[in-house]
Amino acid sequence: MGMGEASRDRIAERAARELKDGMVVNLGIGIPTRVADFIPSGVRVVFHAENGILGAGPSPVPGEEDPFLCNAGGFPVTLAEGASYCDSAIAFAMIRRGCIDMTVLGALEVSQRGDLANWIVPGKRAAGIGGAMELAQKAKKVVAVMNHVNRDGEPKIRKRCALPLTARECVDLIITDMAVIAVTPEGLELREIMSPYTLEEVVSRTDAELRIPEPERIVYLP
Amino acid sequence: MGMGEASRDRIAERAARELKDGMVVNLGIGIPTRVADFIPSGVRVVFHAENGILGAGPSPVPGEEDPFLCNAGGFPVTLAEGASYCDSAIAFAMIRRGCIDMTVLGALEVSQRGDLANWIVPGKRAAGIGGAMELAQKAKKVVAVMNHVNRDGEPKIRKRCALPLTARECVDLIITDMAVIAVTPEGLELREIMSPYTLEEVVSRTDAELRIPEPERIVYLP
Amino acid sequence: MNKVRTLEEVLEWIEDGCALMYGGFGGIGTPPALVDGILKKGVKDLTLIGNDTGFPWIGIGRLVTEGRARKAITSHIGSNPNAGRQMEEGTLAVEFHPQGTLAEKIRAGGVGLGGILVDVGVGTMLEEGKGKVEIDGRTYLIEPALTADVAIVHASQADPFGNLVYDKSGRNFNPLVAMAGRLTIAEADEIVPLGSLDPERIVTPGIFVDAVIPGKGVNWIWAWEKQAATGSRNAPHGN
Amino acid sequence: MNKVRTLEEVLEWIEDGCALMYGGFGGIGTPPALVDGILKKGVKDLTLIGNDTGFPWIGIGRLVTEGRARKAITSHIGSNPNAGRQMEEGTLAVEFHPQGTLAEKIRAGGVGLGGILVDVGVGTMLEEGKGKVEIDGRTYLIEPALTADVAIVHASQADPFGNLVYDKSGRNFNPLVAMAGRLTIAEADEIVPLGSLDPERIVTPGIFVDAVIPGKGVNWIWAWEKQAATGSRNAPHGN
Repeated sequence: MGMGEASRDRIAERAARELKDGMVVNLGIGIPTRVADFIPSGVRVVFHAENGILGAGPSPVPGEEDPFLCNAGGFPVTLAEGASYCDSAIAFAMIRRGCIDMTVLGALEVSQRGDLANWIVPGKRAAGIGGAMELAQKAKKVVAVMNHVNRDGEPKIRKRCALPLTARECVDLIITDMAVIAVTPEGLELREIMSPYTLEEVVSRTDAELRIPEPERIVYLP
Repeated sequence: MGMGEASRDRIAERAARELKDGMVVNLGIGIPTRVADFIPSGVRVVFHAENGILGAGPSPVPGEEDPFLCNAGGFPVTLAEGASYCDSAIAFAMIRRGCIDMTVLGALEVSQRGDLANWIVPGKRAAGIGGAMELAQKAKKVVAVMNHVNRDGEPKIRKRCALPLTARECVDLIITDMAVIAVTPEGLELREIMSPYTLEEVVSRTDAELRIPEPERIVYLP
Repeated sequence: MNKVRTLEEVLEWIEDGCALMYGGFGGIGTPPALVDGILKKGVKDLTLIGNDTGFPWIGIGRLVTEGRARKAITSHIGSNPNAGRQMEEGTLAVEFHPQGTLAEKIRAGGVGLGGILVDVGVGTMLEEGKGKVEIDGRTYLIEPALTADVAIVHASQADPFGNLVYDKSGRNFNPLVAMAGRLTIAEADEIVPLGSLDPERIVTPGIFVDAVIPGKGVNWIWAWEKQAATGSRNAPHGN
Repeated sequence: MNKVRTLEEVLEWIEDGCALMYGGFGGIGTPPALVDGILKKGVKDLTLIGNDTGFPWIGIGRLVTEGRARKAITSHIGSNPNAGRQMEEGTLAVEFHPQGTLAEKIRAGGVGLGGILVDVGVGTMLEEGKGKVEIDGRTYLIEPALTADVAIVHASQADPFGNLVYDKSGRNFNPLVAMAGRLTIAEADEIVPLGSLDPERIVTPGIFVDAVIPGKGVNWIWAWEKQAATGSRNAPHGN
């Protein structure tokens, strides 16, 4: 999407601030994976991976990789204390039963009621669904991370998604390179604006109704 | 049913002769349990138990019982070499997938096409179903063992079962205190007669068509 | 993340009229201290969900014997005559399922499915009142998933996160039940420090468990001991 | 009862046009010697059933790359561009399922159920052409069970009866796939004598396994090694 490294890291860093101590968390592939690099100090979370790890630990020291210990993205990990292995059916049981406190997922579009589209663009090559549908539909808190507009400059936050949905009314928080927007029962609510963007820019590049709080309540992120 | 110990043991002994080397076998409660006491020498079978043992071994020496190692009937067992534990869902996966080569089940009635009734008598107290339905419907070979007539002297082998069925067209072999009868695509076929009964007695106490082989092909069991 | 609790604390979760699911098979693997606590607390009008109703004085059977259940969803009650008597008297409603179907219904609830399709029981009275689906010319019964307000299980070892390891055939329904409770309580004969269980040997990941209480070991005589004591025939499944 | 076979013997079971199910997740846990053998035997027109289509030169991906599959029932093909290209060209039919639904469809086949009921995907295009059932006011999709002519899995250890133990996250789909094959072949890095596996640690009971062949270990570089070698960013899931 032509997003720079710095911008991707800023989104990941912001998403990481949603992590609370003791949470069980699943991170999607792409920007979400980077969230693990920005966990606030003092916060301990349990990482869940769809391939059957509850309690994945940090990356191993180079040369110490175990070919049979990888995360769902295929990258080598270690094991945290108290971790366990299971088959993929049980890994998804954890998701479907609502045991995942938070997930961070990439997005193609998010609607103003929180519908998520992130797996297929009709006419284009589809990578597949993976675990996105279960995570979007069942995690207690869904954070969608993406560029605010697509490569044609069109808003990705829309009244209704044009693309096929991954799940309906599932997203709780949207974090883009321009803003942080909460999905509330009353609709989208602007919370934070990322430097160097202005309120007007965020509003004009969002194709949905956006509740704007009192000016003094908008947080401007550096 | 007023059947004597000797008669029960004779049925169990005859059922045991159906065991072939290498079979995976599940024995029901009652007479079927006794089959384990009569395994022909040289025959090694793998015992399956619904509570999650594949490869249950013989009874332990008295005093050596492990309170957490019991068969589906609640009696203490040991473990054979190569055995494994699993949960009850997987124990029944083995049954439903047709991995059980043979089962021996008690019966209330068997019809001439092999329907089995063995779990409920309307109006009487029911013990429940247990694993009987899965075993009857899915084991490769189903041996039904019972008294030839009920306590009122009425035949338990019938054209049609009067009692609610456990499973349809599932029984392969019927072993009673009077006879051994095979269920074939052509109907019931008398194979063996137990001493001291006569052919006429067996026929008169069977309420179903019974194919009688040439007299010289009937085996008379002592 | 420390889920170790006292018996008294977890008993507050178990209220009159709740649906209580339990592990165990013929009493073996049913958590004795928890059953004892529920009995002493005086909980009543329970809907019990589990493989069988134990023996009169073993496992979940004690709750049945004392008249604490109004319904049992189970596969077998034969080893507990009190269940049969109460069923006849109309004080205990009993819903029978084939054992393997019951196991999968509980697992389906535990893994967040709506239900399963089974062909066991097709062509029998178990069809009555059940939805049916045809797939590739075969008929299946629609069996909805089962969950419960509280699930109680027995483990040989647990760590403070709730990771569980079972003991031999004491495993039976326990790993299924552990996933199917809105609240799941594990009674463990031994509570070990976090990190001391082999991650490859953990059967129930702690994420499914809400509380761990220390067990006091097996506190009754088993059915077979009683039978052995009274001279009845021992019935081995062995070769 | 000795199920140990040679690669050549089991390859006779895998024929053109068969449905081949495989364990593994991104190639990790897909049996390398079996894939190699299938490739060399020249088997074609396969229907592949498994979590993903691996990487172009890792796991089941090699069969896809060489054009040996005409259909894939899977959840993800993103790591193997050859699958995407063949899908566009119309030479590979791809049936996508949500990963957790796929896992349970395979398990359902493995445990002898007709199918499962899931609410994942309700309200999306995945509903199209699928049967629906309503239970307690909620809508579920009817997802038929999946089985295959042959299932191939990777185990770290096996005994001659076919009891299997897996290695860390190499477990993934393997225990599910092991139950769902009409014939199941396990490739084990180590074959140990009967009785030497801990009965509590066996994940797949040998009853589901028809043949065990000796593996030759991991014979390729993993996706991350390639990326590390080319200087791409490593992407840990860690804290």
